[in-house]
Amino acid sequence: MIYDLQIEIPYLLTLLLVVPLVGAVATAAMGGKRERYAKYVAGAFSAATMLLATVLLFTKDMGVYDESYSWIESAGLRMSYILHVDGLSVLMVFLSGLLVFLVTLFSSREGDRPNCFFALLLAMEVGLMGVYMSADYFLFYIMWEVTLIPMFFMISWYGGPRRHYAAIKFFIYTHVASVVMLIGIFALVFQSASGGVADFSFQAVLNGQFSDTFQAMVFLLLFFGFAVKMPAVPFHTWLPDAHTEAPTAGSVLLAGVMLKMGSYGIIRICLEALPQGAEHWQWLIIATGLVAIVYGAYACIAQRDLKKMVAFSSISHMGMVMLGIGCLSEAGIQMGIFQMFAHGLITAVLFMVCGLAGHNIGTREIPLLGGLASKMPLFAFFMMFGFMASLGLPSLVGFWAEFGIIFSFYEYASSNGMLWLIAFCLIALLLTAGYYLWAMQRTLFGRLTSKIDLSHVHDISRPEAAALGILCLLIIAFGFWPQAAFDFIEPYVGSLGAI
Amino acid sequence: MFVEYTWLVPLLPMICFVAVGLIGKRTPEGGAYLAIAGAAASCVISVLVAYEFFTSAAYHDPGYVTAEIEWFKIPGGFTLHFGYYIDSLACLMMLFASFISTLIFVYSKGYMHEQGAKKRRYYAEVSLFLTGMLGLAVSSNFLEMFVFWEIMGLCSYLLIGFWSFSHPEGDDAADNAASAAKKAFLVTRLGDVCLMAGLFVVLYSFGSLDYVRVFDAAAIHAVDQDMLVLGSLLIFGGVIGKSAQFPLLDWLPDAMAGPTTVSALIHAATMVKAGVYLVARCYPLFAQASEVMLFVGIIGGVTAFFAATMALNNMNIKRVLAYSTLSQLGYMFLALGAGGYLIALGIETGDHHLIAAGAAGYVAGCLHMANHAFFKALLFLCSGSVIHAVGTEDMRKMGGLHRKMKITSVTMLIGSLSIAGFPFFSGFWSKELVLETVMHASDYGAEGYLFTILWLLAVVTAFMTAFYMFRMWFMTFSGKPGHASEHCHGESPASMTAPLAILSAFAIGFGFTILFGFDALLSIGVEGPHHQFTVGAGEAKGFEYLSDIFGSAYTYLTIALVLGAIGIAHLMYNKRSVDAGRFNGGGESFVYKALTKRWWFPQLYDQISWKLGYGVARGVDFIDRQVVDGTVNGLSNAVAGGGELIGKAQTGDVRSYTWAVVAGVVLLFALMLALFYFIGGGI
Amino acid sequence: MDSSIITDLFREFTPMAPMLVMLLGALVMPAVSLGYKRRGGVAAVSLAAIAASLLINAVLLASGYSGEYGGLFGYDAFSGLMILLFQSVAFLAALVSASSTETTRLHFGAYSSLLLAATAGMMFVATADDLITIFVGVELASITSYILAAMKRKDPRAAEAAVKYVIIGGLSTAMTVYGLSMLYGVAGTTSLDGIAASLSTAGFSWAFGIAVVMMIAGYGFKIAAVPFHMWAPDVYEGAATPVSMFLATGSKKLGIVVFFKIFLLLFVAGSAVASFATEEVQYAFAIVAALTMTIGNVVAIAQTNIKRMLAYSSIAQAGYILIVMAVMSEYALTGGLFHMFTHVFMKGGAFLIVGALICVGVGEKISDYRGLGRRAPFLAFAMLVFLFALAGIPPLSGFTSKVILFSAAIFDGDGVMTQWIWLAFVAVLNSAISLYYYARVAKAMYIEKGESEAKLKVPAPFLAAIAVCLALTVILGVYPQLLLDFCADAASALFG
Amino acid sequence: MIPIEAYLAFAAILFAIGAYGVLAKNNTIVVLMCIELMLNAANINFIAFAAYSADAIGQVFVIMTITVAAAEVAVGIAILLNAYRAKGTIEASGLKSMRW
Repeated sequence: MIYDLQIEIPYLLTLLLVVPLVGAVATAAMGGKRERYAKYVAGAFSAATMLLATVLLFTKDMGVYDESYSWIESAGLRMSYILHVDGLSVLMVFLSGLLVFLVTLFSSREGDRPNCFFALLLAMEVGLMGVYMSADYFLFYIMWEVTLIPMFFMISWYGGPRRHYAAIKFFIYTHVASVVMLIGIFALVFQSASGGVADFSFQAVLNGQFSDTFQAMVFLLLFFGFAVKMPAVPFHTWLPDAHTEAPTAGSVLLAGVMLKMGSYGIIRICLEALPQGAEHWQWLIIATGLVAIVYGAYACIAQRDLKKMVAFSSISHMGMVMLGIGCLSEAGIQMGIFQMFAHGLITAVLFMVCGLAGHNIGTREIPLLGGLASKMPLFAFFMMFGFMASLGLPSLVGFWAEFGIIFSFYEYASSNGMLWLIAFCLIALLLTAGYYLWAMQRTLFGRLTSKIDLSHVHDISRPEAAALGILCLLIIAFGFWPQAAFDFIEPYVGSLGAI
Repeated sequence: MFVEYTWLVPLLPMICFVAVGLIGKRTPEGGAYLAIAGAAASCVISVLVAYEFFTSAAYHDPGYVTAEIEWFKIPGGFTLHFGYYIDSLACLMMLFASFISTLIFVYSKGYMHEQGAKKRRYYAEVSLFLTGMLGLAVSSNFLEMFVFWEIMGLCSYLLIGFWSFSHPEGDDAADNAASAAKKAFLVTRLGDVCLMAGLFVVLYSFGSLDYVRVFDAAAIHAVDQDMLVLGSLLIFGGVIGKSAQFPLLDWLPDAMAGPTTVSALIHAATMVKAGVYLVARCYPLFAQASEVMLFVGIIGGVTAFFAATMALNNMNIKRVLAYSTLSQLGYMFLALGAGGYLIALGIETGDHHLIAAGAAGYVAGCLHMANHAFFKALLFLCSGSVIHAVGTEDMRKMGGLHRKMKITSVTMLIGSLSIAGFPFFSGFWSKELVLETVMHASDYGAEGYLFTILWLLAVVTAFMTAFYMFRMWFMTFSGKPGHASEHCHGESPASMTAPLAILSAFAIGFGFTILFGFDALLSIGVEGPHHQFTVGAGEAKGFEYLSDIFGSAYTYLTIALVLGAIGIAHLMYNKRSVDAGRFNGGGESFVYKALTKRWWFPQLYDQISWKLGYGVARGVDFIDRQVVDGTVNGLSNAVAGGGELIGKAQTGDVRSYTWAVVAGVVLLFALMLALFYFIGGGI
Repeated sequence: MDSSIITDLFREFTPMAPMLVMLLGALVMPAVSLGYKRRGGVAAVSLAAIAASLLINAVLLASGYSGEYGGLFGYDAFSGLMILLFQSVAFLAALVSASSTETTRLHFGAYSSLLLAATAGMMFVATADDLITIFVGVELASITSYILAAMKRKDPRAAEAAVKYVIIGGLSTAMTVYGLSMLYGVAGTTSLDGIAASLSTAGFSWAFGIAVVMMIAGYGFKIAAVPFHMWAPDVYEGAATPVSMFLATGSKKLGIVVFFKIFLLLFVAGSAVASFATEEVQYAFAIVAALTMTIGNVVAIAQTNIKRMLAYSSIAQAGYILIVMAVMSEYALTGGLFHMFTHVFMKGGAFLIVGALICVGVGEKISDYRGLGRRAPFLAFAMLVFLFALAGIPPLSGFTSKVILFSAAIFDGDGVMTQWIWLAFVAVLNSAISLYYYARVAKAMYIEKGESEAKLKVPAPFLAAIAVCLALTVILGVYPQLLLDFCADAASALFG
Repeated sequence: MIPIEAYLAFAAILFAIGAYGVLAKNNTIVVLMCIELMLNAANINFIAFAAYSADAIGQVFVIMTITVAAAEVAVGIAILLNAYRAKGTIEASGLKSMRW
């Protein structure tokens, strides 16, 4: 294991929460005349967080890490401050740290109240890190909701013309889902209570005994909560709106790591705590995944807004994650997790590129664009790279995930005599190539558009190119050596085993 | 000692790709020398590897040599590897791909000289393209092969769309190129998706994708035969896409939108050959079932015929060549299909002779692939030379170029003779072998009669091939100069003509290798449930082929047809004593229209993709906006509207409040009564 | 802690000590107002009275004192905690009243006196062990608050609000008394313990059913439970904002305390008897709770006046607390008590901000709050926190208390699933709906641009009160244990 | 002896009459008077129960109620006066500036 460097930093996980939190406060304080320097402060803190998150990869036991303190113990409740990182979360933590740093770098041109902007980014990072690291339902839920608020403000302050509608819709819709999930969490925690004490820690719930009916019922509650976040069709409509209106940085984080909270939750909570429930509803998970894959791909074709198209593609690709999980096999779950990571990297590139289109050209309407490759070669390169990675070009990271997921699904379908279901995946792969290529044909290639004024259009700036470049390198690196990620995921999936 | 360095073969072009991409701007000719050096080095290593493989007795026993490292694992006991697998087929591919590519790169230096800053992109992309092909050739397993397969797909997309923006000939041409590139990628993607499904079948059935583990008698026995057929057909689906076979043949003519050198690469050395390679590679799987091979043969025969018809009246010099490629690829599949059919029957019945006859088909297919690589590269480069000189692709504007471009015209004539199957040119040998195998196949099995039909199609195709090739040659080089020809300033530079000369030599001579042991080198293990046999097995038939070919009356028939076709072309387009318009009803006849409209394939594709793609997408989008999102918005509006409605009850008049209180009390009473009734705990 | 100082001083009156101090303050207040020309002095004295009372209560509560007086009043962990709640409300109200431009200037002494008296009334109810003391305490609080509602300068809306308040209040009193008379008739005694004892042998009767319905209606008015809620938006809108705050956070809790006292005591004590219709009453409460929270939230969406919106939100919050009455478990009561406290600070804080802004000329319309994020950053931020806390966004106090309250609807303390899970669903969905109108205010404050950009400077007492609320809203969210143990003790004290 | 049901019925009727007045009357002073009627209905109940069970507490309660009622009416009338001064009317229909 090339990663096993045995680095140890005390309170590493807590630091991952505290550093961005302090950063958020410090950045927010850079108001008024100092706001020019806000980005440097934010950059420093996000870089520090990213470094810590990277260090986590090199710690003992492949990133498995624990911190635990008692928090509330009263009225028959026990909530604890437990942070835990394992193979499932370590990549997500790394991804969160990476993407926040990169969007900070990417957004360095932000001129409207930059202190608030970057503070919101860092605040979001706190929530994201918290979700992926907490091992206590109370803490988990808190962090889960904490991510909403910065995103709400991010969209409503820095968003597009329909930002109010989109922000409120995002906020309410996902909140409704969370509260339903909360009920599921209550059910889990209190059902597993022993000795009159309801312990909110993951471990306590794992020790609980649940009947099959209970598992099936509670699974649905939790699954709904997570499915909205992912988002699964038909609970997805908040996403295209949120993405279309959100600023680039917001979209990147939303698609890159926030959607993964849903799939993370399904694995971490639904599968770990409710294995029988998962088995009972396996058809539902698979159906949801399949529908999302095909529906999302089809919806992409009809979109005129580049960003909305990418948003729908996220739905399709997260459907892949769902499908992988739905196989309930080690391979499926491992590849699902890998797809979460892969999609995080790729979609970040896509949203950055779409954001650049909106920012540099002034419109993201595909019919208005055309021939941009001659005007903005670097932009064209990154866009093409992102699209190719997203449509699953072999040797890039997305392909392995999709290959693995569809193969696991093949195993499932084959052993259940439903091989024809594979056709849906294959159709979706084709459609994916279709909408990306069509979009490229209409935006990058062909005649240079005369529908918009291109005289002030300039290519990508250095920080933006740097952010995109780093992502592209990672996409290639993990594409050539997916085992580097599998090394983390495998032990976790192995421990999940029983399914 | 060289075989261990096989991995350098695809790696060197890869390094060139990176190097050209990063520093190409700073080197002369935008990285041309780097790319040429990379390709040449690959070629040299290929030669060394092949030499060692063919000469060293150590490799003869299993017929292959492989080495691999663990790449990654999929839980459930699936380990995927990365490595090389060298056998005679891989050597053949590796050799002609790297060799021809080197020549094409050299040629490009002259051809692309005026492209300025775009050169860097060009050389980077062709290097990557070559990586794809060489990697594909030496891959040790299906998945690795698939990776290179797709890299090649990407490169073809990029190169076909090389002029998809700021096209020197204007915006329409750019739009065209963009559309062609998309079409090429999407159609091949359709095949790739099938191929991927095939890989799933293989991986699931065999538990591995490594060639050594899949092409193993014991493993093949253990697998469910239905799944084997399914997997084979799906893999062949990928081939249909990549090699532009019927019915996915439409993208290749459009792909002419790229630079001519790219066409040469795609048609001769790489891309479309990958399909043929894959079928040849998967022979052990395919040949387990005669229906699979029959299918391969039918697709090949039909493609050969259809593509040839479309070339008959085309006026674009590159498109004619493109159709000829399709047609020749059809021959290859026909040969492989017929040979495989015989082998499959042989395996079923245990008849050694059938297997030996089938082996001839395999050899014929591979030989035709190699021959075609040389003469098609030659033809495309010649046409490039012409286009370079006259600045148009329309043959009607050419003519009389023979005097101005001597080398080009002669080499092109050699290429045309070779492809037409003129006796003793290399194309002749392989084509005759193909026809012979097909003829042979028609004698066996329940579906043998189908091969009779295919044979007829193939012979007619041979006739048409000779006709349209010479039509093209005459229209271009003989007769009166067209008005584009007048701009011609003479022969192309040496960097372009030198590769032409080298390729002509191969176009003439490579076919003779069949007499000197080509069939012996090309051996492949085919194993079946009842019988195991190794084709080739190192025993060359050598000059027996001469008696085989010239001992058959059919050979003379085809020779006569070819000569006749050349004669007709001469009369119609050189002497102009026969008016070509007589045969097409002045452009009004059904057949003529069908040919110009490419048998309506493009319209069909457009309609299907539009309806199934965009049409459905619009429906989904409508549902998404109106139904799914409509429900969400409707719910929220209902809540807000309900709030307003209930709020209206608050009239401000205190009496309405007292009413509410009293009504509340009454309702509470009613509620309590109801509860008592339903719960029944009470009084 | 040792409570001997207080027990020595008050001897057998110790259970009533905090109220007595408060009452004393109320009585001397008119005299004090003669001495001070300015409101500040009067306010200081009333604050001192409240502080003294608070101190006494704190000592008693912390020392775990319990005692009773003549079977009429009893001090235990529950009543101590509730007294603390009422005192906190009174403290916040008294702190800001003097600096508010809405409250009366001329009659400030009377105003302060009434405020203290109303608080004293509430505190009496918290300790009351007898129907008579409950009744008198409630009326003391009610009648004084009618007047408080009317005491607003230059606003005819206050006069109108007071009329509505007094009429609906009177009607409710009549119903309550009628119900109490029935209860008395059934049980033959007014002592709560006595009633419980006699009912557990007598079982259920029609007369008792009438009593239950009448009491739900009568005290439902105090809580503003649907459909007895309609006065609340008008009164909260019309009254001076400090008074609105006092009513929304204090007076409402009074009704709930009565519910806890009477119903929990009766039904939990009586549920041992098979014929006792506990389940029916629980269902009735569950339906009332569901209606209350739903209608409160849904109508709040349609409001444009922020005080009315907060009023409806208070109605909804009362609905959440009524879950306790449906579930009737000790764990639920713990959650309910905790939520009552968190509600004081988050809703109180929100009202205080509205009041503070009125003082500096910002209107009551939500649209008047546009651009507040720049004009008054602290107030806007505090408002955001309060509203998000009300919506139940973690890690604020509203979330933590809702977690306990709602989970109580799903499970009783022993981890057995209850039949009230549907109520929890209604509650969480409502909680989500409520986010809509809270977010609208947030949007107005932070996202929309206002006409004016001028910075706002609000009176210092308001700032202090808001800061206290803000601090407690956050602290009780992240470290609920601070109060949760007391709530658990109080719940077990009530359940005995 | 008159059965207790008679008292209770009388009180109920009285209560209903009061409630009717509260619901129907536009003049808020009349409404206040009707509320008094309802309170007195409750008082009758108390007295009746007290008498039949020979328990003095009921009578104590009645005294309390009467006191409270007096206070409430006093306050009520004052509030109405205040309203009259502010709005020029004490009709319920005239006091509806706050609604919805």
